[in-house]
Amino acid sequence: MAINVIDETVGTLFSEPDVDGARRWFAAKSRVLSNKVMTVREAVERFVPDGAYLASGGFGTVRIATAVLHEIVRQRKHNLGFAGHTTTHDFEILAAGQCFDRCDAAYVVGLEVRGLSPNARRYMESGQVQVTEWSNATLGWRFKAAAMGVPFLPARTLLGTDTFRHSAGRTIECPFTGQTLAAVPALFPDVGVIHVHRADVYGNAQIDGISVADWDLARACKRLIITTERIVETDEIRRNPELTQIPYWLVDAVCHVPYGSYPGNMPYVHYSDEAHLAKWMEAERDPATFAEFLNTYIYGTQDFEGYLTLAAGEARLAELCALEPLKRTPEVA
Amino acid sequence: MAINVIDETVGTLFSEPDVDGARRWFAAKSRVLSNKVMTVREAVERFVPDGAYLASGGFGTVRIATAVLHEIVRQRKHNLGFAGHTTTHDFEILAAGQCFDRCDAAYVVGLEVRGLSPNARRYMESGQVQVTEWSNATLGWRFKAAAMGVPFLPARTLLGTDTFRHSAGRTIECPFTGQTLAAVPALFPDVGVIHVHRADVYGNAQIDGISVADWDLARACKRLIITTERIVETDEIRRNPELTQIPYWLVDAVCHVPYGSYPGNMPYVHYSDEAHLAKWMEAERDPATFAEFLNTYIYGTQDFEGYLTLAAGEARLAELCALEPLKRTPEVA
Amino acid sequence: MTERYSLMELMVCVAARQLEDGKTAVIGTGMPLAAAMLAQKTHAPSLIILFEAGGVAPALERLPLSVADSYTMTGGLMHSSMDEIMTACQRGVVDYTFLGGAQIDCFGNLNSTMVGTDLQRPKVRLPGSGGANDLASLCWKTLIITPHDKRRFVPKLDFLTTPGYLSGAGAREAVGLPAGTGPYKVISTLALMGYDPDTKRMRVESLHPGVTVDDVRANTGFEMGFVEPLAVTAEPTDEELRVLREDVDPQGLIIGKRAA
Amino acid sequence: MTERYSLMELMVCVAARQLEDGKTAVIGTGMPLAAAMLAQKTHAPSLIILFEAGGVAPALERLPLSVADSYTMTGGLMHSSMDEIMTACQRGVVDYTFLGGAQIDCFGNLNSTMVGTDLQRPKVRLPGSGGANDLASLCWKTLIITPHDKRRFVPKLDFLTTPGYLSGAGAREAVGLPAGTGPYKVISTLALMGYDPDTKRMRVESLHPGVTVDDVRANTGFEMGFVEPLAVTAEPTDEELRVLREDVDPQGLIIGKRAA
Repeated sequence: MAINVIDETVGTLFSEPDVDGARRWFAAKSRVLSNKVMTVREAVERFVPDGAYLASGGFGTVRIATAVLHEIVRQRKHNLGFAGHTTTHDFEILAAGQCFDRCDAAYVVGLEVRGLSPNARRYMESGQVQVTEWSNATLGWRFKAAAMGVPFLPARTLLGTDTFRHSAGRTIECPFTGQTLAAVPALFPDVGVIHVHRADVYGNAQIDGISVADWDLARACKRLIITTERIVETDEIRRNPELTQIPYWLVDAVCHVPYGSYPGNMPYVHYSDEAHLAKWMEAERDPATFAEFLNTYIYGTQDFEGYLTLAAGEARLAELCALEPLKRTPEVA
Repeated sequence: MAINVIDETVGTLFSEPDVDGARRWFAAKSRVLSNKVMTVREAVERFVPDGAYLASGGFGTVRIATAVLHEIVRQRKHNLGFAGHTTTHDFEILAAGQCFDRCDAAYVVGLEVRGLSPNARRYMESGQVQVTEWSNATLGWRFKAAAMGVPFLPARTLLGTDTFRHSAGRTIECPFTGQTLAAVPALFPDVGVIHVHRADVYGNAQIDGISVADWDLARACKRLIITTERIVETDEIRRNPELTQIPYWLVDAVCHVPYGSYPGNMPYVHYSDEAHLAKWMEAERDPATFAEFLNTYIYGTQDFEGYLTLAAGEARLAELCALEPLKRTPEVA
Repeated sequence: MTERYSLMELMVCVAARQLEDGKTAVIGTGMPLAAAMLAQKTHAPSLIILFEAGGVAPALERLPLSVADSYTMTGGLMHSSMDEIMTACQRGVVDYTFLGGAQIDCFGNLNSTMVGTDLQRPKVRLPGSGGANDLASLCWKTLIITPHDKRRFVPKLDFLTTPGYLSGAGAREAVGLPAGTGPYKVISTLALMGYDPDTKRMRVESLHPGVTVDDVRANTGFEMGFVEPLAVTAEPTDEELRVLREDVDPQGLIIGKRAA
Repeated sequence: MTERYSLMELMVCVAARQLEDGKTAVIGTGMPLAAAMLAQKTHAPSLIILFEAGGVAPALERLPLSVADSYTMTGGLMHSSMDEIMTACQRGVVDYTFLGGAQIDCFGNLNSTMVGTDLQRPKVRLPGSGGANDLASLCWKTLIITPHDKRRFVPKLDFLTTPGYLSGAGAREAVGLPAGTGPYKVISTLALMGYDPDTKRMRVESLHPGVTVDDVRANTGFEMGFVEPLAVTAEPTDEELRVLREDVDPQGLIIGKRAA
């Protein structure tokens, strides 16, 4: 029987697992305690140059840094690389702006049970985006390899599939057991964006609830933009050090963005705005309608606050807070 | 110039990185929700057979499972393997009982600033213990490899040293960059012992403060004995899921042992009893004196409670609680 | 089909019965989660539900819309990460996973990446693996729930996203996937299927009430096996239906709304 | 030496001066930590102190007795793990580490494993690497603090536990250790030493007050280099001494108790 042992993969490696180069970068990055609060506009201007490789934290419609993603579209950033690690609404936003032209895809164009984004599909079917395939675990472990400072990690998944053939992984033989393993290369994004529950002005940041891949992502990125529901005193961070996921020396920008995951869900704060997410999907069916939609909501708004007012408004935000099932316990207040 | 490139290591691998064997073990391990509360004596009788490979959580004199270590000595367990991952007082106890005859050593015989254990040194110099050398990071990453279910992890440390030569690691060439890396094999201990702040009767366990290597250790061990300061309702675990480090299906025994890290430090509960630790070291200078010391404190006591009464007593425990600098905040009460 | 239950309800009930008590399962949203919740509320109260984004054993109040959303965490035992869940799978701790897919072949391999021939310019771009490749590689038993037609049950996948038995017996082990893992059951709109233990090819174990062998053949693009004697899928019990409608999916998100 | 300060106090002050502000350091207990605390309280208020067991940037109240004890966590920014600290080092985020050792050679290699020739039956068993091998492999700059005598400054180590420059220039990179890392300074009871940038051999940069070149030679088992012109180590300032005695180590755990 012919067995599908894949020794060569054909995917493009968009970012080299250059751990020594990354070490030099991290060595040069300032660890001085300084106030990094700035507007989202300034953060994107300073830290998201055209052509950069971008990674987005959270999980597609949950705890995403919507304000930064919008601003990337608003500033018409282009030729970005993008890590599609369970990207759903975040992918939809950047695809709307045609901001990226290469993508490491683990989960793209879909919005889970909500269906597929018509516009993101069109963009990915157009030939304008070069794609390399991964799985959620292996793309996450690429961040982990980077966070650990090693050029690759071994894994027991991907093997034998077209996903692997179209990845940029390799097979290796275990030096101890001789078994075949998949090796996935470290991924150091040029810039990452993560939305958190609270951060101080220096960038010490805490996340309530599951962290998805953000622990590793925060450590893998060369630059890191944090948006936060609340800016708090450092003392508040120090009172609950178990909750700290991101120490300040990883962070380049701290942006105060309440409801910053809207229309996504922000655990412990508000649930997702399914009506507005459906409105995006609906508008996307027709390109002309969608262009108008984007003109209204993104290009026509000054900033995320403008978008929030237009798309939701105070009453709707209050509803979404009421819909949130995780009530913040006094312990994490 | 002759450069010390070490291609062959001479250390003995005491435990194979057999990930498929470990998978079968974990598959067969029950995940039924059952009450696992038992005495330390019963836990050691059931889960620490002679010859087993043992790993001890915490950090030597901080959050160690003293009661289990004593009981292993008391039951005169022998021919154990032992993972010396920053083992200090825990090493001292097991060396006192001559319980192990092979050791993966990263940090042994010392008690940090307190000096070296005379008895542990004698035991390690006697030729009775076969030793393989590692560093703290690489021995920890051996647990991590096991926890991740992969047979090895790559690392950039150990290389070029006698520590590496006397390890059971290997050098490998990175499949992406071609650079030389150290590969460290997964370590699945037969049994692990970890002391925690609170656990429910099923074994869901929470640790306050740093976790050292216990997250990975708990996942690497085939059997896991938990000792806990408090047994709590599962609802208390569910109220602060950020603090949970060990889910119940990893756990085989839950033993209620207040002050279970004594004479070590239990962060947020009590500081270490330096006077009693010094008493151990002092008694160890002379083998006959030490034999008497052990007869009094370990072999002559029924259990850890007996030891605690003899060595400390209520007044001394109250003092140690008063000496503890981390006051439990209401958040983690 | 009678009016006592819908096809969706039948499928969820059949799916639920495949899940043993006291086991672990990484479950996605939609029908698989409805099945797992039904199992928990009937014969498998200690079934441990894990979500690939990091949620661990929540006291599920209702069906989440995302495998990361707040409902995957309500009353959870641990707020973990994708790495924690995926490494648990890799270590051998997770018994079941439950997947869907746009195309499936006779060995239970799945395509959820694209329709067409050129990945760089596909006819239809689909989401890709997500966690599916990992979960089907690493969990012990993979269940699939899917509509049954020739567009889905194909002789050859456009893209092999997620491993079933690959090219047949021994193929998973040969490429390095963990031994003893693989496809377990397929619950379709027509039947409950398993796999021949020797050839690892798919075969029908029971036909849903009213479905014939010819119906299955007419809607399957590859040669489907049939066990003998061939059973009829047991209908949902009244109790299963009550729990499903009242406790699992009262809003009808999965099973649809029922006429009053 | 005058009576104004002790040798221990001089060493701690010299060590503290090597640590730049706004940098990260993984520090062990004892003199290295006293030095780091002194640096924080004088010229380097933003020096970030990490402990290998997982403590991150505590507001240090006093000297811990263990690198994992409660004093490494008081007011800390994050309760992490050894993995977090060691991977940060491996990623290139940590500037300094500060070690001791039973033996040191001319390339700054350290032995803390054993005295003797047979690891399985050593003459003297020492603790082993602990985190030292990792920290000296992965942090950018390694500082060493040690008494200075021929038993410690040896021509050949009994066991190379922790890498300095190994066999000289280029050797670390050749074995795969991260480029640009290595020994930085040695603070001994006699002198402050650095390394020749070309040969990577140890050389004295300044002699402590009252110490001669011959004193160093007589107490060093290998050929020690000397920079020219050779400086005298600056004495502790009154302010350094005050902070050290009053704020860093009021109990005299490291610097000893002073006569009243």
